[in-house]
Amino acid sequence: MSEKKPKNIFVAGAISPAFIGESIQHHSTKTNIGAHSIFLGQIRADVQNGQTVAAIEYTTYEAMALESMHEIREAIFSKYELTCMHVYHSLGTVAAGEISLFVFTSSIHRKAAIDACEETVERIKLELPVWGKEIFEHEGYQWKENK
Amino acid sequence: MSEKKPKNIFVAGAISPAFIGESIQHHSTKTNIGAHSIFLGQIRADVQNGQTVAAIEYTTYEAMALESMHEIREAIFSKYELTCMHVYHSLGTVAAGEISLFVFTSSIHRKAAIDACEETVERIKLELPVWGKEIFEHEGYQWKENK
Amino acid sequence: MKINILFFGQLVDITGTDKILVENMNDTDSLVNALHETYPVLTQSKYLISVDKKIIEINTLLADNCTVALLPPFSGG
Amino acid sequence: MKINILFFGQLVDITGTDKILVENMNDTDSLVNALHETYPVLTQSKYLISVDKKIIEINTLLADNCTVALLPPFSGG
Repeated sequence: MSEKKPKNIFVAGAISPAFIGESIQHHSTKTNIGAHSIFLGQIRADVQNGQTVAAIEYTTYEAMALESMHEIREAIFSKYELTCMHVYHSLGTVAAGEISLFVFTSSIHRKAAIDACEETVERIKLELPVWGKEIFEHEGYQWKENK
Repeated sequence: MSEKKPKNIFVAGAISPAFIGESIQHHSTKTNIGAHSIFLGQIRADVQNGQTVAAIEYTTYEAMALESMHEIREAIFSKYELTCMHVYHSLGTVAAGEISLFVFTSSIHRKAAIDACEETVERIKLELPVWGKEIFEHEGYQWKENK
Repeated sequence: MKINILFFGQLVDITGTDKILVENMNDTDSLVNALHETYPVLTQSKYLISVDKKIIEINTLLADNCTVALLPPFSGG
Repeated sequence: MKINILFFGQLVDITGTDKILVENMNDTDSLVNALHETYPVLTQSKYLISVDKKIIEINTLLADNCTVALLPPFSGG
Protein backbone atom coordinates (compact mmCIF):
# COMPACT_ATOMS: atom_id res chain seq x y z
CA MET A 1 0.00 0.00 0.00
CA SER A 2 3.02 2.31 0.29
CA GLU A 3 3.40 4.74 -2.53
CA LYS A 4 5.72 7.71 -2.76
CA LYS A 5 3.34 10.29 -4.17
CA PRO A 6 0.11 10.73 -2.21
CA LYS A 7 -2.98 9.96 -4.29
CA ASN A 8 -5.11 12.98 -5.15
CA ILE A 9 -8.55 12.93 -3.54
CA PHE A 10 -9.84 16.31 -4.69
CA VAL A 11 -12.38 16.83 -7.44
CA ALA A 12 -13.73 20.09 -8.81
CA GLY A 13 -17.33 20.65 -7.75
CA ALA A 14 -19.89 18.06 -6.66
CA ILE A 15 -19.38 14.29 -6.76
CA SER A 16 -22.05 12.90 -9.08
CA PRO A 17 -24.22 9.89 -8.13
CA ALA A 18 -23.36 8.39 -11.54
CA PHE A 19 -19.66 8.52 -10.64
CA ILE A 20 -20.44 6.69 -7.39
CA GLY A 21 -22.35 4.04 -9.35
CA GLU A 22 -19.37 3.62 -11.69
CA SER A 23 -16.95 3.31 -8.77
CA ILE A 24 -19.10 0.50 -7.37
CA GLN A 25 -19.23 -1.14 -10.81
CA HIS A 26 -15.42 -1.19 -11.01
CA HIS A 27 -15.32 -3.57 -8.05
CA SER A 28 -17.31 -6.34 -9.72
CA THR A 29 -14.10 -7.94 -10.99
CA LYS A 30 -12.68 -8.13 -7.45
CA THR A 31 -14.48 -11.31 -6.49
CA ASN A 32 -12.72 -11.63 -3.12
CA ILE A 33 -14.74 -8.65 -1.87
CA GLY A 34 -17.80 -9.51 0.23
CA ALA A 35 -18.75 -6.10 1.61
CA HIS A 36 -18.61 -2.44 0.68
CA SER A 37 -19.24 0.44 3.05
CA ILE A 38 -19.89 3.89 1.65
CA PHE A 39 -20.24 7.26 3.33
CA LEU A 40 -21.54 10.30 1.46
CA GLY A 41 -21.60 13.83 2.77
CA GLN A 42 -24.38 15.93 1.25
CA ILE A 43 -24.76 19.72 1.47
CA ARG A 44 -27.69 20.75 3.69
CA ALA A 45 -29.78 23.83 2.96
CA ASP A 46 -29.47 24.86 6.63
CA VAL A 47 -31.27 27.96 7.77
CA GLN A 48 -29.13 30.25 9.97
CA ASN A 49 -30.53 33.55 11.26
CA GLY A 50 -33.16 33.49 8.55
CA GLN A 51 -30.60 32.87 5.80
CA THR A 52 -30.61 29.62 3.80
CA VAL A 53 -27.37 27.92 2.75
CA ALA A 54 -27.40 27.59 -1.05
CA ALA A 55 -23.94 26.06 -1.47
CA ILE A 56 -20.62 25.42 0.22
CA GLU A 57 -17.41 26.61 -1.35
CA TYR A 58 -14.49 24.38 -0.34
CA THR A 59 -10.83 25.34 -0.27
CA THR A 60 -7.85 23.36 0.97
CA TYR A 61 -4.15 23.48 1.67
CA GLU A 62 -3.75 20.77 -0.92
CA ALA A 63 -0.13 19.70 -0.37
CA MET A 64 -0.74 19.26 3.34
CA ALA A 65 -4.17 17.67 2.91
CA LEU A 66 -2.81 15.01 0.57
CA GLU A 67 -0.06 14.18 3.04
CA SER A 68 -2.61 13.94 5.87
CA MET A 69 -4.86 11.73 3.75
CA HIS A 70 -1.91 9.52 2.90
CA GLU A 71 -1.17 9.06 6.62
CA ILE A 72 -4.82 8.28 7.35
CA ARG A 73 -4.91 5.75 4.52
CA GLU A 74 -1.75 3.98 5.74
CA ALA A 75 -3.07 3.86 9.31
CA ILE A 76 -6.46 2.49 8.23
CA PHE A 77 -4.90 -0.17 6.00
CA SER A 78 -2.64 -1.34 8.80
CA LYS A 79 -5.52 -1.44 11.29
CA TYR A 80 -8.21 -3.10 9.14
CA GLU A 81 -8.12 -5.95 6.64
CA LEU A 82 -9.29 -3.95 3.66
CA THR A 83 -9.32 -4.91 0.02
CA CYS A 84 -9.45 -1.30 -1.10
CA MET A 85 -10.33 2.24 -0.12
CA HIS A 86 -11.29 5.27 -2.20
CA VAL A 87 -11.79 8.82 -0.99
CA TYR A 88 -13.04 11.84 -2.93
CA HIS A 89 -13.58 15.34 -1.58
CA SER A 90 -14.97 18.30 -3.49
CA LEU A 91 -13.22 21.64 -3.94
CA GLY A 92 -14.97 24.76 -5.18
CA THR A 93 -18.72 25.20 -5.11
CA VAL A 94 -21.11 22.38 -4.21
CA ALA A 95 -24.83 23.24 -4.13
CA ALA A 96 -27.31 22.13 -1.44
CA GLY A 97 -28.43 18.56 -2.19
CA GLU A 98 -25.15 17.69 -3.89
CA ILE A 99 -22.42 15.42 -2.58
CA SER A 100 -19.04 16.74 -1.38
CA LEU A 101 -17.48 13.70 0.31
CA PHE A 102 -17.35 10.07 -0.85
CA VAL A 103 -15.56 7.46 1.26
CA PHE A 104 -15.66 3.89 -0.05
CA THR A 105 -14.10 0.87 1.72
CA SER A 106 -14.25 -2.80 0.74
CA SER A 107 -13.29 -6.00 2.52
CA ILE A 108 -13.82 -9.74 2.58
CA HIS A 109 -16.08 -9.69 5.65
CA ARG A 110 -18.31 -6.75 6.53
CA LYS A 111 -16.86 -5.62 9.86
CA ALA A 112 -13.57 -4.33 8.46
CA ALA A 113 -15.22 -2.28 5.68
CA ILE A 114 -17.84 -0.79 8.03
CA ASP A 115 -15.41 0.16 10.83
CA ALA A 116 -12.74 1.44 8.44
CA CYS A 117 -15.25 3.64 6.60
CA GLU A 118 -16.50 5.25 9.79
CA GLU A 119 -13.00 5.86 11.17
CA THR A 120 -11.81 7.32 7.87
CA VAL A 121 -14.74 9.78 7.79
CA GLU A 122 -14.05 10.89 11.37
CA ARG A 123 -10.35 11.40 10.66
CA ILE A 124 -11.02 13.30 7.43
CA LYS A 125 -13.32 15.73 9.26
CA LEU A 126 -10.79 16.18 12.06
CA GLU A 127 -7.43 16.15 10.30
CA LEU A 128 -7.78 17.39 6.73
CA PRO A 129 -7.00 21.08 6.19
CA VAL A 130 -10.17 21.84 4.26
CA TRP A 131 -12.47 24.81 4.79
CA GLY A 132 -16.10 25.22 3.86
CA LYS A 133 -17.64 28.62 3.23
CA GLU A 134 -21.44 28.49 3.48
CA ILE A 135 -22.87 30.72 0.77
CA PHE A 136 -26.33 32.08 1.55
CA GLU A 137 -29.15 32.15 -0.98
CA HIS A 138 -29.62 35.90 -1.10
CA GLU A 139 -26.30 37.32 -0.07
CA GLY A 140 -23.46 36.85 2.33
CA TYR A 141 -21.69 33.82 3.72
CA GLN A 142 -20.35 32.29 6.90
CA TRP A 143 -17.53 29.86 7.60
CA LYS A 144 -18.68 26.34 8.32
CA GLU A 145 -17.77 24.71 11.62
CA ASN A 146 -17.47 20.95 12.00
CA LYS A 147 -19.14 19.39 15.04
CA MET B 1 -43.40 5.61 9.25
CA SER B 2 -46.26 3.25 10.09
CA GLU B 3 -47.81 1.62 7.10
CA LYS B 4 -50.21 -1.30 6.97
CA LYS B 5 -48.61 -3.25 4.13
CA PRO B 6 -44.90 -3.99 4.58
CA LYS B 7 -42.77 -2.52 1.79
CA ASN B 8 -41.27 -5.06 -0.59
CA ILE B 9 -37.49 -5.27 -0.40
CA PHE B 10 -36.90 -8.13 -2.81
CA VAL B 11 -35.60 -7.76 -6.35
CA ALA B 12 -35.03 -10.47 -8.95
CA GLY B 13 -31.32 -11.10 -9.50
CA ALA B 14 -28.42 -8.75 -8.80
CA ILE B 15 -28.74 -5.13 -7.68
CA SER B 16 -27.04 -3.01 -10.35
CA PRO B 17 -24.52 -0.27 -9.51
CA ALA B 18 -26.50 2.04 -11.83
CA PHE B 19 -29.61 1.48 -9.69
CA ILE B 20 -27.58 2.41 -6.60
CA GLY B 21 -26.40 5.58 -8.34
CA GLU B 22 -30.00 6.45 -9.20
CA SER B 23 -31.14 5.85 -5.61
CA ILE B 24 -28.48 8.29 -4.41
CA GLN B 25 -29.55 10.79 -7.07
CA HIS B 26 -33.16 10.69 -5.82
CA HIS B 27 -32.02 12.18 -2.52
CA SER B 28 -30.65 15.40 -3.99
CA THR B 29 -34.01 17.11 -3.50
CA LYS B 30 -34.00 16.27 0.21
CA THR B 31 -31.81 19.17 1.26
CA ASN B 32 -32.17 18.49 4.98
CA ILE B 33 -29.98 15.37 4.55
CA GLY B 34 -26.32 15.80 5.49
CA ALA B 35 -25.10 12.21 5.46
CA HIS B 36 -25.77 8.92 3.70
CA SER B 37 -24.46 5.55 4.80
CA ILE B 38 -24.57 2.63 2.38
CA PHE B 39 -23.80 -1.03 2.86
CA LEU B 40 -23.44 -3.38 -0.10
CA GLY B 41 -23.09 -7.15 0.09
CA GLN B 42 -21.19 -8.58 -2.88
CA ILE B 43 -20.96 -12.28 -3.82
CA ARG B 44 -17.48 -13.71 -3.24
CA ALA B 45 -15.96 -16.37 -5.49
CA ASP B 46 -14.94 -18.34 -2.38
CA VAL B 47 -13.01 -21.55 -2.86
CA GLN B 48 -14.33 -24.44 -0.73
CA ASN B 49 -12.73 -27.88 -0.99
CA GLY B 50 -11.27 -26.97 -4.35
CA GLN B 51 -14.62 -25.77 -5.67
CA THR B 52 -15.19 -22.10 -6.58
CA VAL B 53 -18.50 -20.35 -5.87
CA ALA B 54 -19.88 -19.02 -9.16
CA ALA B 55 -23.15 -17.62 -7.83
CA ILE B 56 -25.56 -17.63 -4.94
CA GLU B 57 -29.20 -18.52 -5.44
CA TYR B 58 -31.40 -16.82 -2.87
CA THR B 59 -34.81 -17.95 -1.70
CA THR B 60 -37.00 -16.54 1.05
CA TYR B 61 -40.18 -17.04 3.02
CA GLU B 62 -41.38 -13.78 1.59
CA ALA B 63 -44.47 -13.09 3.72
CA MET B 64 -42.49 -13.62 6.91
CA ALA B 65 -39.38 -11.79 5.67
CA LEU B 66 -41.38 -8.67 4.81
CA GLU B 67 -42.97 -8.69 8.26
CA SER B 68 -39.52 -9.08 9.87
CA MET B 69 -38.14 -6.27 7.76
CA HIS B 70 -41.07 -4.07 8.70
CA GLU B 71 -40.34 -4.66 12.39
CA ILE B 72 -36.65 -3.91 11.89
CA ARG B 73 -37.48 -0.72 10.03
CA GLU B 74 -39.86 0.48 12.76
CA ALA B 75 -37.29 -0.28 15.48
CA ILE B 76 -34.48 1.50 13.62
CA PHE B 77 -36.63 4.57 12.93
CA SER B 78 -37.62 4.84 16.58
CA LYS B 79 -34.01 4.41 17.74
CA TYR B 80 -32.23 6.73 15.27
CA GLU B 81 -33.08 10.14 13.86
CA LEU B 82 -33.23 9.09 10.23
CA THR B 83 -34.50 10.99 7.24
CA CYS B 84 -34.98 7.81 5.24
CA MET B 85 -33.99 4.19 4.82
CA HIS B 86 -34.04 1.89 1.80
CA VAL B 87 -33.32 -1.83 1.74
CA TYR B 88 -33.06 -4.14 -1.27
CA HIS B 89 -32.23 -7.85 -1.20
CA SER B 90 -31.80 -10.11 -4.21
CA LEU B 91 -33.78 -13.28 -4.85
CA GLY B 92 -32.77 -15.87 -7.44
CA THR B 93 -29.30 -16.10 -8.89
CA VAL B 94 -26.60 -13.49 -8.23
CA ALA B 95 -23.17 -14.15 -9.78
CA ALA B 96 -19.83 -13.66 -8.01
CA GLY B 97 -18.85 -9.97 -8.14
CA GLU B 98 -22.49 -8.86 -8.20
CA ILE B 99 -24.42 -7.17 -5.39
CA SER B 100 -27.16 -8.94 -3.43
CA LEU B 101 -27.83 -6.56 -0.53
CA PHE B 102 -28.18 -2.77 -0.53
CA VAL B 103 -28.91 -0.91 2.71
CA PHE B 104 -29.12 2.87 2.47
CA THR B 105 -29.74 5.21 5.42
CA SER B 106 -29.76 9.01 5.48
CA SER B 107 -29.83 11.56 8.28
CA ILE B 108 -29.13 15.19 9.13
CA HIS B 109 -25.89 14.42 11.01
CA ARG B 110 -23.67 11.49 10.17
CA LYS B 111 -23.81 9.43 13.36
CA ALA B 112 -27.45 8.37 12.98
CA ALA B 113 -27.05 7.24 9.37
CA ILE B 114 -23.83 5.31 10.08
CA ASP B 115 -25.09 3.52 13.20
CA ALA B 116 -28.53 2.78 11.73
CA CYS B 117 -27.01 1.30 8.59
CA GLU B 118 -24.74 -1.05 10.52
CA GLU B 119 -27.50 -2.19 12.89
CA THR B 120 -29.92 -2.77 10.01
CA VAL B 121 -27.37 -4.94 8.19
CA GLU B 122 -26.74 -7.02 11.33
CA ARG B 123 -30.45 -7.50 11.94
CA ILE B 124 -31.13 -8.44 8.31
CA LYS B 125 -28.45 -11.14 8.43
CA LEU B 126 -29.77 -12.46 11.74
CA GLU B 127 -33.54 -12.13 11.43
CA LEU B 128 -34.61 -12.34 7.80
CA PRO B 129 -35.73 -15.81 6.63
CA VAL B 130 -33.55 -15.84 3.52
CA TRP B 131 -31.37 -18.71 2.33
CA GLY B 132 -28.37 -18.66 0.03
CA LYS B 133 -27.36 -21.70 -2.00
CA GLU B 134 -23.75 -21.42 -3.17
CA ILE B 135 -23.56 -22.75 -6.71
CA PHE B 136 -20.11 -24.08 -7.67
CA GLU B 137 -18.47 -23.32 -10.97
CA HIS B 138 -18.30 -26.87 -12.29
CA GLU B 139 -21.05 -28.69 -10.51
CA GLY B 140 -22.73 -29.03 -7.17
CA TYR B 141 -23.70 -26.56 -4.48
CA GLN B 142 -23.68 -26.03 -0.74
CA TRP B 143 -25.90 -24.04 1.58
CA LYS B 144 -24.38 -20.79 2.74
CA GLU B 145 -23.94 -20.14 6.46
CA ASN B 146 -23.87 -16.65 7.92
CA LYS B 147 -21.15 -15.85 10.42
CA MET C 1 -58.65 -29.53 10.11
CA LYS C 2 -55.88 -28.70 7.70
CA ILE C 3 -52.35 -27.49 8.44
CA ASN C 4 -50.07 -26.08 5.72
CA ILE C 5 -46.43 -27.02 6.15
CA LEU C 6 -43.65 -25.09 4.38
CA PHE C 7 -40.02 -26.20 4.00
CA PHE C 8 -37.15 -23.90 3.08
CA GLY C 9 -33.50 -23.97 2.08
CA GLN C 10 -31.64 -27.23 2.69
CA LEU C 11 -34.76 -28.80 4.20
CA VAL C 12 -36.28 -28.95 0.71
CA ASP C 13 -33.32 -31.17 -0.25
CA ILE C 14 -34.51 -33.59 2.45
CA THR C 15 -38.26 -33.48 1.92
CA GLY C 16 -38.17 -33.16 -1.86
CA THR C 17 -40.97 -30.62 -1.65
CA ASP C 18 -41.46 -27.09 -0.34
CA LYS C 19 -45.04 -27.58 0.79
CA ILE C 20 -47.30 -30.30 2.21
CA LEU C 21 -50.74 -30.39 3.73
CA VAL C 22 -51.42 -32.40 6.88
CA GLU C 23 -54.68 -33.07 8.71
CA ASN C 24 -55.60 -33.48 12.32
CA MET C 25 -52.51 -32.26 14.08
CA ASN C 26 -53.15 -30.59 17.43
CA ASP C 27 -49.85 -28.98 18.24
CA THR C 28 -46.34 -28.35 16.94
CA ASP C 29 -44.76 -31.16 19.01
CA SER C 30 -47.03 -33.79 17.43
CA LEU C 31 -46.38 -32.26 14.03
CA VAL C 32 -42.60 -32.41 14.48
CA ASN C 33 -42.84 -36.05 15.59
CA ALA C 34 -44.89 -36.91 12.54
CA LEU C 35 -42.50 -35.10 10.22
CA HIS C 36 -39.48 -36.82 11.77
CA GLU C 37 -41.16 -40.17 11.10
CA THR C 38 -41.85 -39.29 7.48
CA TYR C 39 -38.41 -37.67 6.89
CA PRO C 40 -35.95 -39.28 9.33
CA VAL C 41 -33.02 -37.10 8.11
CA LEU C 42 -34.88 -34.07 9.52
CA THR C 43 -33.92 -35.23 13.02
CA GLN C 44 -30.32 -34.27 12.20
CA SER C 45 -31.27 -30.88 10.77
CA LYS C 46 -31.14 -27.57 12.58
CA TYR C 47 -34.27 -25.48 12.12
CA LEU C 48 -36.66 -23.09 13.79
CA ILE C 49 -40.43 -23.38 13.60
CA SER C 50 -42.85 -20.59 12.78
CA VAL C 51 -46.61 -20.66 13.12
CA ASP C 52 -48.33 -18.07 10.95
CA LYS C 53 -44.99 -16.28 10.42
CA LYS C 54 -44.12 -16.01 14.13
CA ILE C 55 -41.22 -18.07 15.44
CA ILE C 56 -42.34 -20.25 18.35
CA GLU C 57 -40.12 -21.71 21.04
CA ILE C 58 -42.52 -23.92 22.96
CA ASN C 59 -45.15 -26.44 21.96
CA THR C 60 -47.95 -24.47 20.34
CA LEU C 61 -51.56 -25.35 19.55
CA LEU C 62 -52.42 -25.36 15.86
CA ALA C 63 -55.59 -23.84 14.44
CA ASP C 64 -57.39 -24.96 11.30
CA ASN C 65 -55.73 -23.65 8.12
CA CYS C 66 -52.69 -22.28 9.90
CA THR C 67 -49.26 -22.30 8.28
CA VAL C 68 -46.26 -23.91 9.94
CA ALA C 69 -42.82 -23.36 8.45
CA LEU C 70 -39.54 -25.17 9.12
CA LEU C 71 -36.73 -22.64 8.83
CA PRO C 72 -33.10 -23.74 8.58
CA PRO C 73 -30.42 -21.23 9.69
CA PHE C 74 -30.82 -17.94 7.82
CA SER C 75 -28.12 -16.96 5.36
CA GLY C 76 -29.31 -13.81 3.65
CA GLY C 77 -27.29 -10.74 2.80
CA MET D 1 16.26 34.55 4.39
CA LYS D 2 12.72 34.26 3.07
CA ILE D 3 9.66 32.73 4.71
CA ASN D 4 6.48 31.97 2.76
CA ILE D 5 3.31 32.58 4.76
CA LEU D 6 -0.01 31.05 3.72
CA PHE D 7 -3.45 32.03 5.04
CA PHE D 8 -6.57 29.91 4.68
CA GLY D 9 -10.33 30.04 5.19
CA GLN D 10 -11.66 32.90 7.29
CA LEU D 11 -8.10 34.20 7.88
CA VAL D 12 -7.99 35.35 4.26
CA ASP D 13 -10.97 37.59 5.10
CA ILE D 14 -8.75 39.25 7.70
CA THR D 15 -5.47 39.50 5.81
CA GLY D 16 -7.00 40.19 2.40
CA THR D 17 -4.45 37.84 0.83
CA ASP D 18 -3.71 34.12 0.89
CA LYS D 19 0.05 34.48 0.70
CA ILE D 20 2.81 36.83 1.83
CA LEU D 21 6.58 36.69 1.91
CA VAL D 22 8.50 37.83 5.00
CA GLU D 23 12.21 38.16 5.57
CA ASN D 24 14.45 37.62 8.57
CA MET D 25 12.14 35.82 10.93
CA ASN D 26 13.92 33.37 13.20
CA ASP D 27 11.09 31.41 14.75
CA THR D 28 7.32 30.97 14.75
CA ASP D 29 6.80 33.04 17.91
CA SER D 30 8.45 36.10 16.34
CA LEU D 31 6.49 35.50 13.17
CA VAL D 32 3.18 35.32 15.03
CA ASN D 33 4.00 38.53 16.90
CA ALA D 34 4.81 40.29 13.65
CA LEU D 35 1.61 39.03 12.00
CA HIS D 36 -0.49 40.13 14.97
CA GLU D 37 0.99 43.62 14.64
CA THR D 38 0.22 43.77 10.94
CA TYR D 39 -3.24 42.19 11.27
CA PRO D 40 -4.53 42.96 14.79
CA VAL D 41 -7.80 41.04 14.21
CA LEU D 42 -5.72 37.85 13.97
CA THR D 43 -5.24 37.98 17.74
CA GLN D 44 -8.93 37.09 18.09
CA SER D 45 -8.75 34.25 15.59
CA LYS D 46 -8.40 30.57 16.35
CA TYR D 47 -5.78 28.86 14.21
CA LEU D 48 -3.06 26.22 14.15
CA ILE D 49 0.36 26.77 12.64
CA SER D 50 2.14 24.42 10.28
CA VAL D 51 5.77 24.60 9.18
CA ASP D 52 6.40 22.78 5.93
CA LYS D 53 3.03 21.01 6.21
CA LYS D 54 3.58 19.73 9.77
CA ILE D 55 1.50 21.21 12.56
CA ILE D 56 3.73 22.58 15.30
CA GLU D 57 2.75 23.15 18.92
CA ILE D 58 5.82 24.88 20.32
CA ASN D 59 8.02 27.72 19.13
CA THR D 60 9.89 26.41 16.10
CA LEU D 61 12.99 27.68 14.31
CA LEU D 62 12.41 28.69 10.71
CA ALA D 63 14.73 27.76 7.84
CA ASP D 64 15.28 29.79 4.66
CA ASN D 65 12.50 29.31 2.14
CA CYS D 66 10.26 27.33 4.50
CA THR D 67 6.48 27.61 4.35
CA VAL D 68 4.42 28.57 7.36
CA ALA D 69 0.65 28.24 7.18
CA LEU D 70 -2.03 29.65 9.48
CA LEU D 71 -4.88 27.13 9.60
CA PRO D 72 -8.29 28.06 11.03
CA PRO D 73 -10.49 25.20 12.36
CA PHE D 74 -10.99 22.57 9.65
CA SER D 75 -14.47 22.15 8.22
CA GLY D 76 -14.17 19.63 5.43
CA GLY D 77 -16.54 16.81 4.58
